[in-house]
Amino acid sequence: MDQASLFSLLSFGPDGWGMRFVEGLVVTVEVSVAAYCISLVLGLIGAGAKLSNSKVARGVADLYTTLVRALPELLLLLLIYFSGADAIKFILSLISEDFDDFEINPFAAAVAALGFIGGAYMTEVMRGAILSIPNGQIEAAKACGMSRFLILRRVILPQMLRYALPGMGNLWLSATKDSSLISVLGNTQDLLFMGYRASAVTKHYGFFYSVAAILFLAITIISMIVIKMLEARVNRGYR
Amino acid sequence: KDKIRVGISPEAYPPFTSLNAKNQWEGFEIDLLAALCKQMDADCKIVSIAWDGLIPALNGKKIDMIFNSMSITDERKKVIDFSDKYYNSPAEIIGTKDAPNVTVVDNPDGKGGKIANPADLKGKTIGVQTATIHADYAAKYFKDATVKVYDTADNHNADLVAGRIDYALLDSVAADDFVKANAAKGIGAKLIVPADPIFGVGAGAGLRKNDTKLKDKINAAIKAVRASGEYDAIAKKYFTFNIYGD
Amino acid sequence: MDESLALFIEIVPTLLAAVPVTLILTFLSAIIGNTLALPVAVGSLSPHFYLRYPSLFYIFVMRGTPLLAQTYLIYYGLGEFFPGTWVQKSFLWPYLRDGFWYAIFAFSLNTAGYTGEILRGAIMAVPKGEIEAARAFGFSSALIFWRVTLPRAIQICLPTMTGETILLLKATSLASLITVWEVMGTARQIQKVTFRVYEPLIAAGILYILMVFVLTRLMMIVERRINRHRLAPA
Amino acid sequence: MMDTTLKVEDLHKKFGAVEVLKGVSLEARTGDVIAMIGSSGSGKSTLLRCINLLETPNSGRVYVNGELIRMKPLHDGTAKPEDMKQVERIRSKLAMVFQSFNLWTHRTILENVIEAPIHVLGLPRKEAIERAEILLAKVGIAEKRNFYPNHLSGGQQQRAAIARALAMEPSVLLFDEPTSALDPELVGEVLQVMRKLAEEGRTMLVVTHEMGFARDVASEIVFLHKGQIEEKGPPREVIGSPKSERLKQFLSATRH
Amino acid sequence: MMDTTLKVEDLHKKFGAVEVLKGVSLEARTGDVIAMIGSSGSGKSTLLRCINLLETPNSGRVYVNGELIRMKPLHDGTAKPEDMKQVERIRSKLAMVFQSFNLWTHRTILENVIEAPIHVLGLPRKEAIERAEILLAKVGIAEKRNFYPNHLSGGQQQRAAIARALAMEPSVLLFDEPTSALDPELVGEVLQVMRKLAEEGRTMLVVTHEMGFARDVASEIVFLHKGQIEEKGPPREVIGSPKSERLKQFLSATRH
Ligand SMILES: Nc1ncnc2c1ncn2[C@@H]1O[C@H](COP(=O)(O)OP(=O)(O)OP(=O)(O)O)[C@@H](O)[C@H]1O
Ligand SMILES: Nc1ncnc2c1ncn2[C@@H]1O[C@H](COP(=O)(O)OP(=O)(O)OP(=O)(O)O)[C@@H](O)[C@H]1O
Ligand SMILES: [Mg+2]
Ligand SMILES: [Mg+2]
Repeated sequence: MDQASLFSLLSFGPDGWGMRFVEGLVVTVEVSVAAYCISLVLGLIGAGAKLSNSKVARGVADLYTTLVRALPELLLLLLIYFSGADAIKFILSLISEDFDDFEINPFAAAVAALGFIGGAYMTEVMRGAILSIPNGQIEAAKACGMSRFLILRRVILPQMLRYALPGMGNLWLSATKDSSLISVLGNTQDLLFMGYRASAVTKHYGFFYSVAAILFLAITIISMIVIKMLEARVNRGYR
Repeated sequence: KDKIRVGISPEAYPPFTSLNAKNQWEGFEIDLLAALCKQMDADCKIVSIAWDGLIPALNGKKIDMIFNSMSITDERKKVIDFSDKYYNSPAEIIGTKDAPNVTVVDNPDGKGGKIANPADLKGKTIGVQTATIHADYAAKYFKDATVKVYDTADNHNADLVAGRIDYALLDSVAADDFVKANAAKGIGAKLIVPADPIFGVGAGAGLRKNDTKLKDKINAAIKAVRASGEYDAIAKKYFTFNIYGD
Repeated sequence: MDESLALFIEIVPTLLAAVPVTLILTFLSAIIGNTLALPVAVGSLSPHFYLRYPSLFYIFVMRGTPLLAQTYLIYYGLGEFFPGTWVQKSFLWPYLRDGFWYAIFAFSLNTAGYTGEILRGAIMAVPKGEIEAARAFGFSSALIFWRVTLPRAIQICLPTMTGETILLLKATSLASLITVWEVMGTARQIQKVTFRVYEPLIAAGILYILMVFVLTRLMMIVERRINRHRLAPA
Repeated sequence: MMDTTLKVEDLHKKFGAVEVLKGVSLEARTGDVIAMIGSSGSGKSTLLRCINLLETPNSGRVYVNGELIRMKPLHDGTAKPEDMKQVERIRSKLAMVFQSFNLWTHRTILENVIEAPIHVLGLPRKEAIERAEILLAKVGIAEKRNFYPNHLSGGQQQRAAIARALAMEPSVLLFDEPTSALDPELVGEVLQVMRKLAEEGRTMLVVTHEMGFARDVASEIVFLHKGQIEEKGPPREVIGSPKSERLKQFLSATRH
Repeated sequence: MMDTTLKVEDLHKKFGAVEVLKGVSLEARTGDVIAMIGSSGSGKSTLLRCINLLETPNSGRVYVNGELIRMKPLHDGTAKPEDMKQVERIRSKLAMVFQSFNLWTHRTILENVIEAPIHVLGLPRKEAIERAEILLAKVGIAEKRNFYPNHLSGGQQQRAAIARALAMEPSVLLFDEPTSALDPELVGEVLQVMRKLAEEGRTMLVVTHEMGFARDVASEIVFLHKGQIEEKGPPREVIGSPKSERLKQFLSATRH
């Protein structure tokens, strides 16, 4: 098969895979953005808990990071989607009968599972970053009478970013790749999966894997530009 | 009209199932499924779920049936139910150009069956796909060969071309496609493996346990399309041999 | 329920047998990958464009493409070059046939990219004054790196690096793609044979928890050691 | 009791096994300027840090404006504040200049100064900036307002830290060697500023090695030695006729 | 020329558009103690940092022991050292005490002091430790040898930084306000140590606000003002009969 017909396979016409890859790209971006946002929130809470004085909070957070990071992603995803739905259904049925046909949306389940998993890694990234902030910076805020939340918002978060950005960037890029798990829940296929699908149908493995890889690289380029901009911002005043 | 949600993995398995660039399902099983549904007077909707999600989705009642070339085995019957077989293609050994053809010998169990000759494969490396009847067959009979287990048939095919393995044992339908495409690289058919109990009875539709209603209906439908000749008409579109087996 | 339990008992030995594979894959790749990460990180911060751009590009490609694709390309991609060449006759062939070394290769390269980025950030975050102090005493650049920058950078990024190692431990499951059957791959093999979805995953999960538990506790000890300056004196 | 702005009773602080403060008591009425002197490592910084609970004392009581900071003893012999809200409220009335400045490195000098007034006191931004600019001009670094701390000289950083503390208009000021990085000229100017604050009636606790300031401005001098108050009293007495041997020795050094 | 240990010629340094050093020249013969005074922000620290190339000067020459530190002008108007090996060799003869100490936080005080002697000078560990312990005792923090810097008081950190510099037995010592965090008693002691170093014939360049030290120990006083040397000469002349208006004003402040 010559070059031209290979690319015609990728056209946006009715027989081309172009549109499919665009769909895959959109799914990947949607799932990873949503999941990443959840993991940011969980990571912050987790890091806060791990650094808190409360033994209980530390224990729970420790359990969270150890268990969730250890368990296979697929297991968590299936548990949340299939058993989670049953559990919620059961709880709802105690309240009322109306929820009998309650269903978890596959998208929501995938996002919840991936966000939940990402949060465990994020917790550690943020914990490390917070520990790296010179103590005096936080003490100065305390001495002004700032509340814990205010210190978090005005001192810890901006300074932490300086230390956390590389790890957070890694997690974001991993998240874009993990979003392929969503195809397990049905009817939605991300970029990576679209790569398999197209290659298995056409038997042009190299070509379609490369297409998927190039699209991932495109996501990466954009991400890295954004990260670089953030990095320049959080490093103002340090050089 | 009954509604039946049928789970099929979008991981393509041509010529049985594949989801094409237009997001349309095509292949032997798709055509057969359409015929069966018409026979049952049911409204079938295909749900694409990656392999890992099919069984949980069936048991979680997100789908009612799996129609995805699932080989019927006793082990699997403990978990889900199967319809009667709707096809049973033979296994085939293919190999590189340096690898000699494989002969057939009597099965040493003395029950009168024939098997691929293990002596021919002695010291060779043979690739199979994990968790298939082919893997079971290789494990049972090719004790003197190195059996290398792959994630997918595509992968052992790629390694066959690379020369990392000498033979591969796989479904004859997939084997024929592959041999045709790679004849130039010296890949050739070496043996159509004789039938054996390990190969089981063939592929059936996966059903929830105790869903006897649907099971009865689908079994009846399979019988009907076989009898009416519709099955053969569909099969002829895809295969040059008897895909149903005997 | 009983059936589940029976299956559990049946598969645990099989999975246990695969634990060494997972551990060796993780351990070797972590060592090689983290070692490679050093030159990558240092290169990416170099003032010389001919060191900086290749390093940044390396980080970009490794983080930018799925590990799956990398593994696949390294194993099957190289495979495309083999047919009928001298390679098949060479003494290296036994290794080149074996997916194991490709897996180590792919995972190490990938780890070097991810850890390289983390180290790069951590190195940038080392307080300038401490590096200047070393400079002022006539430390050579290499000495500054080994005695001040690197220890301080590792202090800064250790928790993140532990996370990356756990990610690596789990990413080793991709080795099954190239015929190296480690814990997760074996569990999925069992899944496909038995059609039982949860039991093999849970059994594998338990083994992973044990491995991760040991790993994180070890890292905690390391972390506590290198963070002594934060603790109250004995 | 009513006009006792700051009162410290029997404060103890241990680091590990080492007792750094061994029962310190102190009282400052409104408008008092207490100069704390003492050799390096005697616990001066630790005492200031215990007063606004940056270190939690192992035992003892601190009153600010007559209000006791409530503490809860823990099993391991340490204590912790009972009500963080209370602590935060009190801290906003206690401004501190740190020995190592601790300016926020991610904010410019101006941002450092307006940060707490806006977010803790709730001052409108415009007003905070006005106030900040006056203060920055007062300590002579108005033209550096948009610099980041890392780009300032030592003395400039110290002055920024002083401006940051003053911007809170606190009722009690805790100064930890506020002139250590300044040249003699600036020392004079900053002490002038502090003198004015004293006249305005603000209470101050100043760790200092400037005997001139201690003599001229302080209403009381406290000599801390090995975690205990060895001697205290009006400047004239303490400097003029020290009683303890240690203090005599310490003071003799300042004159050579 | 032979016994000129340190010579600085026409040094210029810009930060962005701001010229902080505007042509500074300086010469110190072996055993000289130069005291540098000047107001905050006048460029004192920057000058020290340019001498050992922590900041690269935009132009100018630095000689150490008669050896020129070779510089390469760049297109953008800055310069960079031509031979890093040379710079490192020269730096190992120039020890520095930083205004902000810059102790290595991941090493104990003892480790801070032995680090450079072992790894730069190649001293055997045992010997380095012996030397370090003597120095730590000399500055009075021997009992803190196994503490990490974060657990020391300001004055203790400063003394550790001094010990660290002395451990290099350098031929030129650059001190940036080495007594700023010390109490008067310790100031006396540390100045005593420095006086002894001067007698041993070591060359020193000391940024200081201690006029007493400048007067008694310095062989020359340099008054830096806005990036230029406004006046220099023997202490008696400079302090006794200052010529420039700026210096007169500056000195008057030290006496009030
Ligand atoms: N976090 C800590 N852990 C252990 N010891 C500490 C800690 N902080 C201070 N110390 C010790 O407590 C003692 C008192 O320290 P502090 O900082 O209060 O002294 P200081 O009077 O302020 O001295 P200086 O004038 O040098 O600043 C010192 O010996 C110091 O080593
Ligand atoms: N990295 C930098 N970027 C921009 N400006 C700087 C930087 N470092 C110093 N400056 C400016 O250069 C001037 C001189 O600073 P320097 O630190 O040399 O002063 P100094 O004489 O040591 O003062 P002090 O006695 O307060 O320490 C100051 O105005 C300072 O703001
Ligand atoms: Mg102090
Ligand atoms: Mg300075």
